[in-house]
Amino acid sequence: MTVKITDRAFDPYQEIQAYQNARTANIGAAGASSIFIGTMRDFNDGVGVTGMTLDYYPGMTEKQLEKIVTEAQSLWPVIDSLVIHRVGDILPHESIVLVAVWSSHRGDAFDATRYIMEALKSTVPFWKKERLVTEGERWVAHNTSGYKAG
Amino acid sequence: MTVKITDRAFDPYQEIQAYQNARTANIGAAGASSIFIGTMRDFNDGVGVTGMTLDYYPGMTEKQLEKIVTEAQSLWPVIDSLVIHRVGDILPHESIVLVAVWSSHRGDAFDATRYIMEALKSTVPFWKKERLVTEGERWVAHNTSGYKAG
Amino acid sequence: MSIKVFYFASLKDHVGRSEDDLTYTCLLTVKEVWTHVNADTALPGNTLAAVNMEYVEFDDMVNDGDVVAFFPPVTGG
Amino acid sequence: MSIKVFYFASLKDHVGRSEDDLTYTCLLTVKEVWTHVNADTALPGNTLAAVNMEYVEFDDMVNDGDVVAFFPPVTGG
Repeated sequence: MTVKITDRAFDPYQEIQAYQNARTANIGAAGASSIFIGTMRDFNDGVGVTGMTLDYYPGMTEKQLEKIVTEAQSLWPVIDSLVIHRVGDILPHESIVLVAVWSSHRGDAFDATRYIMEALKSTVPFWKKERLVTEGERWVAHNTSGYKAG
Repeated sequence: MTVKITDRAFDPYQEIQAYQNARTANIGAAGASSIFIGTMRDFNDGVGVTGMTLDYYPGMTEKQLEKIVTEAQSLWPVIDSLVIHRVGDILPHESIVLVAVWSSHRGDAFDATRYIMEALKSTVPFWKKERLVTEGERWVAHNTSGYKAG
Repeated sequence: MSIKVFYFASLKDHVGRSEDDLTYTCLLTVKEVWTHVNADTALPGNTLAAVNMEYVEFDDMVNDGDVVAFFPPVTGG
Repeated sequence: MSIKVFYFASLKDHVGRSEDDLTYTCLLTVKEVWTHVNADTALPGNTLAAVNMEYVEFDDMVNDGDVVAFFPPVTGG
Protein backbone atom coordinates (compact mmCIF):
# COMPACT_ATOMS: atom_id res chain seq x y z
CA MET A 1 0.00 0.00 0.00
CA THR A 2 1.35 3.38 -1.00
CA VAL A 3 -0.23 6.80 -0.64
CA LYS A 4 1.38 9.84 -2.23
CA ILE A 5 0.62 13.56 -2.36
CA THR A 6 2.43 15.43 -5.10
CA ASP A 7 2.56 19.05 -6.26
CA ARG A 8 3.85 18.04 -9.70
CA ALA A 9 2.03 16.74 -12.75
CA PHE A 10 2.16 12.93 -12.86
CA ASP A 11 1.48 10.35 -15.52
CA PRO A 12 -0.85 7.80 -13.90
CA TYR A 13 0.13 5.00 -16.29
CA GLN A 14 3.85 5.47 -15.71
CA GLU A 15 3.19 5.51 -11.96
CA ILE A 16 1.24 2.26 -12.12
CA GLN A 17 3.87 0.53 -14.22
CA ALA A 18 6.72 1.70 -12.00
CA TYR A 19 4.80 0.50 -8.94
CA GLN A 20 4.11 -2.91 -10.47
CA ASN A 21 7.71 -3.29 -11.61
CA ALA A 22 8.93 -2.64 -8.07
CA ARG A 23 6.60 -5.35 -6.73
CA THR A 24 6.95 -8.24 -9.15
CA ALA A 25 6.47 -10.80 -6.38
CA ASN A 26 2.80 -9.89 -6.10
CA ILE A 27 1.91 -9.81 -9.76
CA GLY A 28 1.34 -13.54 -10.20
CA ALA A 29 -1.41 -13.47 -7.59
CA ALA A 30 -3.19 -10.39 -8.91
CA GLY A 31 -5.61 -11.43 -11.61
CA ALA A 32 -7.55 -8.19 -11.35
CA SER A 33 -6.47 -4.55 -11.45
CA SER A 34 -9.07 -1.86 -11.03
CA ILE A 35 -7.94 1.67 -11.70
CA PHE A 36 -9.63 5.02 -11.39
CA ILE A 37 -8.15 8.22 -12.74
CA GLY A 38 -9.68 11.63 -12.09
CA THR A 39 -8.64 14.25 -14.61
CA MET A 40 -9.15 18.00 -14.52
CA ARG A 41 -11.91 18.97 -16.92
CA ASP A 42 -11.95 22.25 -18.83
CA PHE A 43 -15.46 23.10 -17.68
CA ASN A 44 -17.56 22.62 -14.54
CA ASP A 45 -21.20 23.49 -13.85
CA GLY A 46 -21.41 24.97 -17.34
CA VAL A 47 -18.51 27.40 -16.92
CA GLY A 48 -15.12 27.16 -18.65
CA VAL A 49 -12.26 26.53 -16.25
CA THR A 50 -8.69 27.53 -17.09
CA GLY A 51 -6.97 26.06 -14.05
CA MET A 52 -7.37 25.01 -10.47
CA THR A 53 -5.57 25.17 -7.16
CA LEU A 54 -5.85 22.19 -4.85
CA ASP A 55 -5.44 23.12 -1.20
CA TYR A 56 -4.91 20.46 1.46
CA TYR A 57 -4.04 19.99 5.14
CA PRO A 58 -0.49 18.62 5.26
CA GLY A 59 -0.36 15.78 7.74
CA MET A 60 -4.09 15.22 8.10
CA THR A 61 -4.55 14.62 4.38
CA GLU A 62 -1.96 11.82 4.31
CA LYS A 63 -3.30 10.40 7.57
CA GLN A 64 -6.89 10.25 6.30
CA LEU A 65 -5.82 8.80 2.94
CA GLU A 66 -3.89 6.03 4.65
CA LYS A 67 -6.86 5.39 6.91
CA ILE A 68 -9.33 4.84 4.07
CA VAL A 69 -6.92 2.65 2.11
CA THR A 70 -6.30 0.57 5.24
CA GLU A 71 -10.08 0.32 5.70
CA ALA A 72 -10.50 -0.86 2.09
CA GLN A 73 -7.77 -3.46 2.59
CA SER A 74 -9.54 -4.75 5.69
CA LEU A 75 -12.92 -4.92 3.91
CA TRP A 76 -11.71 -6.72 0.76
CA PRO A 77 -8.82 -9.14 0.08
CA VAL A 78 -6.60 -6.59 -1.62
CA ILE A 79 -3.09 -7.61 -2.67
CA ASP A 80 -1.78 -4.08 -3.07
CA SER A 81 -3.00 -0.56 -3.70
CA LEU A 82 -1.62 2.75 -4.87
CA VAL A 83 -3.19 6.17 -4.36
CA ILE A 84 -1.71 9.38 -5.72
CA HIS A 85 -3.34 12.79 -5.32
CA ARG A 86 -2.21 16.04 -6.82
CA VAL A 87 -2.08 19.33 -4.88
CA GLY A 88 -1.17 22.88 -5.85
CA ASP A 89 -1.77 24.48 -9.25
CA ILE A 90 -3.31 22.19 -11.86
CA LEU A 91 -4.12 22.67 -15.53
CA PRO A 92 -6.97 21.12 -17.50
CA HIS A 93 -6.29 17.56 -18.72
CA GLU A 94 -3.82 16.90 -15.91
CA SER A 95 -4.44 14.00 -13.56
CA ILE A 96 -5.84 14.89 -10.13
CA VAL A 97 -6.16 11.48 -8.56
CA LEU A 98 -5.12 7.90 -9.23
CA VAL A 99 -6.49 4.92 -7.32
CA ALA A 100 -5.21 1.47 -8.32
CA VAL A 101 -6.14 -1.76 -6.56
CA TRP A 102 -4.71 -5.20 -7.26
CA SER A 103 -6.69 -8.24 -6.16
CA SER A 104 -7.16 -11.90 -7.04
CA HIS A 105 -10.77 -11.38 -8.08
CA ARG A 106 -12.41 -8.59 -9.99
CA GLY A 107 -15.31 -7.96 -7.62
CA ASP A 108 -12.94 -7.16 -4.76
CA ALA A 109 -10.82 -4.88 -6.96
CA PHE A 110 -13.89 -2.96 -8.20
CA ASP A 111 -15.41 -2.64 -4.73
CA ALA A 112 -12.19 -1.51 -3.05
CA THR A 113 -11.39 1.05 -5.75
CA ARG A 114 -14.82 2.59 -5.56
CA TYR A 115 -14.80 2.58 -1.78
CA ILE A 116 -11.48 4.44 -1.73
CA MET A 117 -12.71 7.01 -4.25
CA GLU A 118 -15.97 7.69 -2.42
CA ALA A 119 -14.24 7.92 0.97
CA LEU A 120 -11.57 10.19 -0.52
CA LYS A 121 -14.21 12.45 -2.07
CA SER A 122 -16.18 12.76 1.16
CA THR A 123 -13.59 12.71 3.95
CA VAL A 124 -10.02 13.50 2.83
CA PRO A 125 -9.06 17.18 3.30
CA PHE A 126 -8.59 18.55 -0.22
CA TRP A 127 -10.24 21.70 -1.53
CA LYS A 128 -10.51 22.86 -5.11
CA LYS A 129 -10.48 26.48 -6.18
CA GLU A 130 -11.27 26.92 -9.87
CA ARG A 131 -10.01 29.73 -12.10
CA LEU A 132 -12.86 30.60 -14.44
CA VAL A 133 -12.80 31.82 -18.02
CA THR A 134 -15.49 34.38 -17.11
CA GLU A 135 -15.39 35.50 -13.50
CA GLY A 136 -12.20 35.09 -11.51
CA GLU A 137 -11.99 32.27 -9.00
CA ARG A 138 -14.41 30.15 -7.01
CA TRP A 139 -14.10 27.47 -4.37
CA VAL A 140 -15.89 24.27 -5.33
CA ALA A 141 -18.69 24.00 -2.74
CA HIS A 142 -18.98 20.25 -2.28
CA ASN A 143 -18.52 16.90 -3.98
CA THR A 144 -21.50 14.88 -5.15
CA SER A 145 -21.97 11.20 -4.38
CA GLY A 146 -20.51 8.84 -6.94
CA TYR A 147 -23.19 6.25 -6.22
CA LYS A 148 -26.04 8.50 -7.37
CA ALA A 149 -26.88 9.62 -10.89
CA GLY A 150 -25.47 12.90 -12.14
CA MET B 1 -15.85 3.03 -28.91
CA THR B 2 -13.28 0.47 -29.97
CA VAL B 3 -13.30 -3.29 -29.50
CA LYS B 4 -10.23 -5.36 -30.36
CA ILE B 5 -9.34 -9.05 -30.29
CA THR B 6 -5.62 -9.76 -30.46
CA ASP B 7 -3.48 -12.89 -30.46
CA ARG B 8 -0.40 -10.97 -29.36
CA ALA B 9 0.67 -9.81 -25.91
CA PHE B 10 -0.39 -6.21 -25.32
CA ASP B 11 0.56 -3.57 -22.79
CA PRO B 12 -2.73 -2.20 -21.45
CA TYR B 13 -1.21 1.11 -20.37
CA GLN B 14 0.38 1.77 -23.75
CA GLU B 15 -2.92 0.89 -25.41
CA ILE B 16 -4.85 3.34 -23.22
CA GLN B 17 -2.37 6.15 -23.80
CA ALA B 18 -2.29 5.59 -27.57
CA TYR B 19 -6.10 5.58 -27.61
CA GLN B 20 -6.33 8.80 -25.61
CA ASN B 21 -3.69 10.50 -27.74
CA ALA B 22 -5.68 9.70 -30.88
CA ARG B 23 -8.80 11.29 -29.35
CA THR B 24 -7.59 14.49 -27.74
CA ALA B 25 -10.86 16.29 -28.53
CA ASN B 26 -12.69 14.21 -25.92
CA ILE B 27 -10.22 14.47 -23.10
CA GLY B 28 -11.36 17.84 -21.76
CA ALA B 29 -14.82 16.45 -21.12
CA ALA B 30 -13.69 13.22 -19.46
CA GLY B 31 -13.11 13.86 -15.78
CA ALA B 32 -13.27 10.18 -14.94
CA SER B 33 -11.49 7.14 -16.34
CA SER B 34 -12.31 3.73 -14.96
CA ILE B 35 -10.07 0.90 -16.07
CA PHE B 36 -10.13 -2.82 -15.45
CA ILE B 37 -7.26 -5.11 -16.39
CA GLY B 38 -7.50 -8.87 -16.12
CA THR B 39 -4.12 -10.56 -15.92
CA MET B 40 -3.27 -14.24 -16.18
CA ARG B 41 -2.45 -15.60 -12.74
CA ASP B 42 0.09 -18.36 -12.15
CA PHE B 43 -2.37 -20.46 -10.15
CA ASN B 44 -6.11 -21.18 -10.24
CA ASP B 45 -8.25 -23.26 -7.86
CA GLY B 46 -5.12 -24.13 -5.92
CA VAL B 47 -3.17 -25.54 -8.88
CA GLY B 48 -0.11 -23.97 -10.53
CA VAL B 49 -0.77 -22.86 -14.11
CA THR B 50 2.05 -22.53 -16.63
CA GLY B 51 0.06 -21.14 -19.53
CA MET B 52 -3.33 -20.89 -21.11
CA THR B 53 -5.00 -21.03 -24.50
CA LEU B 54 -7.94 -18.74 -25.11
CA ASP B 55 -10.34 -20.07 -27.70
CA TYR B 56 -13.04 -17.87 -29.23
CA TYR B 57 -15.67 -17.77 -31.95
CA PRO B 58 -14.38 -15.40 -34.65
CA GLY B 59 -17.20 -13.12 -35.72
CA MET B 60 -19.58 -13.83 -32.84
CA THR B 61 -17.03 -12.79 -30.23
CA GLU B 62 -16.53 -9.36 -31.80
CA LYS B 63 -20.28 -9.00 -32.38
CA GLN B 64 -21.15 -9.78 -28.75
CA LEU B 65 -18.38 -7.53 -27.42
CA GLU B 66 -19.64 -4.61 -29.50
CA LYS B 67 -23.17 -5.33 -28.34
CA ILE B 68 -22.36 -5.13 -24.63
CA VAL B 69 -20.23 -2.00 -25.04
CA THR B 70 -23.07 -0.39 -27.01
CA GLU B 71 -25.46 -1.41 -24.22
CA ALA B 72 -23.18 0.15 -21.60
CA GLN B 73 -23.00 3.37 -23.63
CA SER B 74 -26.79 3.48 -23.81
CA LEU B 75 -27.17 2.86 -20.06
CA TRP B 76 -24.61 5.46 -18.88
CA PRO B 77 -23.34 8.75 -20.39
CA VAL B 78 -20.04 7.36 -21.60
CA ILE B 79 -17.72 9.60 -23.62
CA ASP B 80 -15.61 6.79 -25.02
CA SER B 81 -14.62 3.23 -24.27
CA LEU B 82 -11.92 0.76 -25.24
CA VAL B 83 -12.05 -3.01 -24.86
CA ILE B 84 -9.18 -5.32 -25.79
CA HIS B 85 -9.25 -9.08 -25.28
CA ARG B 86 -6.45 -11.52 -25.85
CA VAL B 87 -6.89 -14.86 -27.63
CA GLY B 88 -4.53 -17.73 -28.38
CA ASP B 89 -1.62 -18.84 -26.20
CA ILE B 90 -1.04 -16.76 -23.07
CA LEU B 91 1.62 -16.84 -20.38
CA PRO B 92 1.23 -15.97 -16.69
CA HIS B 93 1.41 -12.21 -15.95
CA GLU B 94 0.24 -11.28 -19.45
CA SER B 95 -2.89 -9.18 -19.84
CA ILE B 96 -6.04 -11.03 -20.85
CA VAL B 97 -8.55 -8.20 -20.94
CA LEU B 98 -8.61 -4.42 -20.79
CA VAL B 99 -11.79 -2.40 -20.30
CA ALA B 100 -11.42 1.39 -20.17
CA VAL B 101 -14.33 3.81 -19.91
CA TRP B 102 -14.13 7.61 -20.07
CA SER B 103 -16.99 9.63 -18.63
CA SER B 104 -17.69 13.04 -17.12
CA HIS B 105 -18.55 11.59 -13.72
CA ARG B 106 -16.98 8.78 -11.78
CA GLY B 107 -20.16 6.88 -10.94
CA ASP B 108 -20.97 6.40 -14.62
CA ALA B 109 -17.41 5.31 -15.43
CA PHE B 110 -17.40 2.76 -12.59
CA ASP B 111 -20.84 1.40 -13.44
CA ALA B 112 -20.16 1.08 -17.16
CA THR B 113 -16.78 -0.61 -16.66
CA ARG B 114 -18.20 -3.15 -14.29
CA TYR B 115 -21.21 -3.78 -16.51
CA ILE B 116 -18.96 -4.47 -19.48
CA MET B 117 -16.75 -6.83 -17.46
CA GLU B 118 -19.70 -8.80 -16.05
CA ALA B 119 -21.43 -9.05 -19.43
CA LEU B 120 -18.14 -10.07 -21.06
CA LYS B 121 -17.55 -12.76 -18.45
CA SER B 122 -21.05 -14.21 -18.79
CA THR B 123 -21.94 -13.81 -22.48
CA VAL B 124 -18.97 -13.24 -24.80
CA PRO B 125 -17.67 -16.44 -26.44
CA PHE B 126 -14.19 -16.97 -25.01
CA TRP B 127 -13.00 -20.22 -23.45
CA LYS B 128 -9.91 -20.78 -21.36
CA LYS B 129 -7.88 -23.97 -21.36
CA GLU B 130 -5.21 -24.01 -18.67
CA ARG B 131 -1.91 -25.85 -18.84
CA LEU B 132 -1.22 -27.15 -15.34
CA VAL B 133 2.03 -27.68 -13.51
CA THR B 134 0.74 -31.07 -12.33
CA GLU B 135 -1.72 -32.68 -14.67
CA GLY B 136 -1.82 -31.66 -18.32
CA GLU B 137 -4.58 -29.37 -19.47
CA ARG B 138 -8.08 -28.51 -18.35
CA TRP B 139 -10.88 -26.34 -19.68
CA VAL B 140 -12.05 -23.76 -17.16
CA ALA B 141 -15.63 -24.82 -16.38
CA HIS B 142 -17.35 -21.49 -15.81
CA ASN B 143 -16.83 -17.94 -14.64
CA THR B 144 -18.06 -16.79 -11.25
CA SER B 145 -20.08 -13.64 -10.73
CA GLY B 146 -18.03 -10.53 -10.01
CA TYR B 147 -20.81 -9.09 -7.88
CA LYS B 148 -20.65 -11.88 -5.31
CA ALA B 149 -17.93 -12.58 -2.77
CA GLY B 150 -15.17 -14.99 -3.67
CA MET C 1 -32.37 -26.98 -46.21
CA SER C 2 -28.70 -26.65 -45.44
CA ILE C 3 -27.35 -25.92 -41.96
CA LYS C 4 -23.76 -25.38 -40.86
CA VAL C 5 -22.95 -26.49 -37.30
CA PHE C 6 -19.93 -25.46 -35.21
CA TYR C 7 -18.64 -26.71 -31.85
CA PHE C 8 -16.26 -24.86 -29.56
CA ALA C 9 -13.96 -25.50 -26.63
CA SER C 10 -14.74 -28.49 -24.38
CA LEU C 11 -17.82 -29.31 -26.47
CA LYS C 12 -15.60 -29.68 -29.55
CA ASP C 13 -13.47 -32.17 -27.60
CA HIS C 14 -16.64 -33.88 -26.36
CA VAL C 15 -18.17 -34.49 -29.80
CA GLY C 16 -14.76 -35.01 -31.40
CA ARG C 17 -15.42 -32.61 -34.28
CA SER C 18 -15.31 -28.88 -34.83
CA GLU C 19 -18.12 -28.70 -37.39
CA ASP C 20 -20.89 -30.55 -39.24
CA ASP C 21 -22.97 -29.94 -42.35
CA LEU C 22 -26.63 -30.87 -42.06
CA THR C 23 -28.99 -31.12 -45.01
CA TYR C 24 -32.62 -31.69 -44.13
CA THR C 25 -36.07 -31.18 -45.59
CA CYS C 26 -38.25 -30.54 -42.52
CA LEU C 27 -38.37 -27.57 -40.16
CA LEU C 28 -35.99 -28.03 -37.26
CA THR C 29 -35.46 -26.49 -33.84
CA VAL C 30 -31.96 -25.83 -32.53
CA LYS C 31 -32.34 -28.83 -30.24
CA GLU C 32 -33.29 -31.04 -33.22
CA VAL C 33 -30.22 -29.85 -35.11
CA TRP C 34 -28.09 -31.21 -32.26
CA THR C 35 -29.98 -34.50 -32.22
CA HIS C 36 -29.57 -35.02 -35.96
CA VAL C 37 -25.82 -34.53 -36.02
CA ASN C 38 -25.12 -36.05 -32.59
CA ALA C 39 -27.42 -39.05 -32.43
CA ASP C 40 -25.12 -40.82 -29.97
CA THR C 41 -24.15 -37.87 -27.79
CA ALA C 42 -26.54 -36.35 -25.29
CA LEU C 43 -26.55 -32.54 -25.21
CA PRO C 44 -24.64 -31.49 -22.07
CA GLY C 45 -26.96 -29.62 -19.76
CA ASN C 46 -25.07 -26.33 -19.65
CA THR C 47 -24.60 -26.02 -23.43
CA LEU C 48 -25.26 -22.66 -25.04
CA ALA C 49 -26.47 -22.20 -28.61
CA ALA C 50 -26.16 -19.43 -31.17
CA VAL C 51 -27.69 -19.01 -34.61
CA ASN C 52 -25.89 -16.64 -36.94
CA MET C 53 -23.77 -15.44 -34.02
CA GLU C 54 -26.71 -14.47 -31.78
CA TYR C 55 -27.76 -16.43 -28.70
CA VAL C 56 -30.92 -18.51 -29.15
CA GLU C 57 -33.12 -20.86 -27.14
CA PHE C 58 -33.07 -24.55 -27.95
CA ASP C 59 -36.67 -24.54 -29.15
CA ASP C 60 -36.07 -21.67 -31.58
CA MET C 61 -36.44 -22.65 -35.25
CA VAL C 62 -33.55 -22.62 -37.71
CA ASN C 63 -33.76 -21.53 -41.35
CA ASP C 64 -32.04 -22.59 -44.52
CA GLY C 65 -28.48 -21.30 -44.61
CA ASP C 66 -28.28 -20.69 -40.85
CA VAL C 67 -25.05 -21.20 -38.96
CA VAL C 68 -25.69 -22.95 -35.65
CA ALA C 69 -23.05 -23.04 -32.90
CA PHE C 70 -22.96 -25.09 -29.71
CA PHE C 71 -20.56 -24.30 -26.91
CA PRO C 72 -20.04 -24.55 -23.14
CA PRO C 73 -20.41 -21.65 -20.67
CA VAL C 74 -18.02 -18.88 -21.62
CA THR C 75 -14.91 -18.28 -19.52
CA GLY C 76 -13.25 -15.17 -20.92
CA GLY C 77 -12.12 -12.03 -19.19
CA MET D 1 -4.13 25.74 28.24
CA SER D 2 -2.76 26.47 24.80
CA ILE D 3 -4.63 25.60 21.57
CA LYS D 4 -3.51 26.05 17.98
CA VAL D 5 -6.27 26.75 15.46
CA PHE D 6 -6.06 26.38 11.68
CA TYR D 7 -8.49 27.39 8.92
CA PHE D 8 -8.50 26.03 5.39
CA ALA D 9 -9.87 26.88 1.96
CA SER D 10 -13.01 29.03 1.79
CA LEU D 11 -13.17 29.18 5.59
CA LYS D 12 -9.70 30.71 5.67
CA ASP D 13 -10.96 33.39 3.25
CA HIS D 14 -14.12 33.79 5.34
CA VAL D 15 -12.36 34.46 8.65
CA GLY D 16 -9.50 36.30 6.94
CA ARG D 17 -6.77 34.32 8.74
CA SER D 18 -5.09 30.96 8.34
CA GLU D 19 -4.44 30.36 12.05
CA ASP D 20 -4.97 31.50 15.62
CA ASP D 21 -3.35 30.80 18.97
CA LEU D 22 -5.73 30.48 21.89
CA THR D 23 -4.68 30.46 25.53
CA TYR D 24 -7.42 29.72 28.02
CA THR D 25 -7.88 28.43 31.54
CA CYS D 26 -11.22 26.60 31.42
CA LEU D 27 -12.24 23.38 29.65
CA LEU D 28 -13.49 24.08 26.13
CA THR D 29 -15.44 22.24 23.47
CA VAL D 30 -14.48 22.50 19.81
CA LYS D 31 -17.44 24.80 19.27
CA GLU D 32 -16.26 27.04 22.11
CA VAL D 33 -12.79 27.23 20.57
CA TRP D 34 -14.40 28.69 17.46
CA THR D 35 -16.46 31.16 19.49
CA HIS D 36 -13.43 32.40 21.41
CA VAL D 37 -11.30 33.14 18.36
CA ASN D 38 -14.15 34.22 16.07
CA ALA D 39 -16.41 36.26 18.32
CA ASP D 40 -17.76 38.23 15.37
CA THR D 41 -18.07 35.41 12.83
CA ALA D 42 -20.81 32.81 13.04
CA LEU D 43 -19.68 29.24 12.38
CA PRO D 44 -20.87 28.33 8.85
CA GLY D 45 -23.33 25.45 9.06
CA ASN D 46 -21.38 22.97 6.94
CA THR D 47 -18.03 23.46 8.68
CA LEU D 48 -16.02 20.37 9.59
CA ALA D 49 -13.65 20.18 12.54
CA ALA D 50 -10.57 18.11 13.31
CA VAL D 51 -8.47 17.82 16.47
CA ASN D 52 -4.93 16.54 15.98
CA MET D 53 -5.81 15.59 12.39
CA GLU D 54 -8.78 13.39 13.27
CA TYR D 55 -12.40 14.38 12.66
CA VAL D 56 -14.32 15.42 15.79
CA GLU D 57 -17.79 16.56 16.77
CA PHE D 58 -18.29 20.17 17.82
CA ASP D 59 -19.18 19.24 21.39
CA ASP D 60 -16.02 17.15 21.86
CA MET D 61 -13.60 18.58 24.43
CA VAL D 62 -10.14 19.86 23.53
CA ASN D 63 -7.01 19.40 25.62
CA ASP D 64 -3.93 21.47 26.27
CA GLY D 65 -1.63 21.40 23.25
CA ASP D 66 -4.34 20.26 20.81
CA VAL D 67 -4.34 21.42 17.22
CA VAL D 68 -7.87 22.30 16.10
CA ALA D 69 -8.73 22.74 12.43
CA PHE D 70 -11.88 24.16 10.85
CA PHE D 71 -12.63 23.71 7.18
CA PRO D 72 -15.47 23.47 4.64
CA PRO D 73 -16.72 20.23 3.02
CA VAL D 74 -13.84 18.55 1.20
CA THR D 75 -13.73 18.64 -2.60
CA GLY D 76 -10.79 16.49 -3.65
CA GLY D 77 -10.61 13.62 -6.11
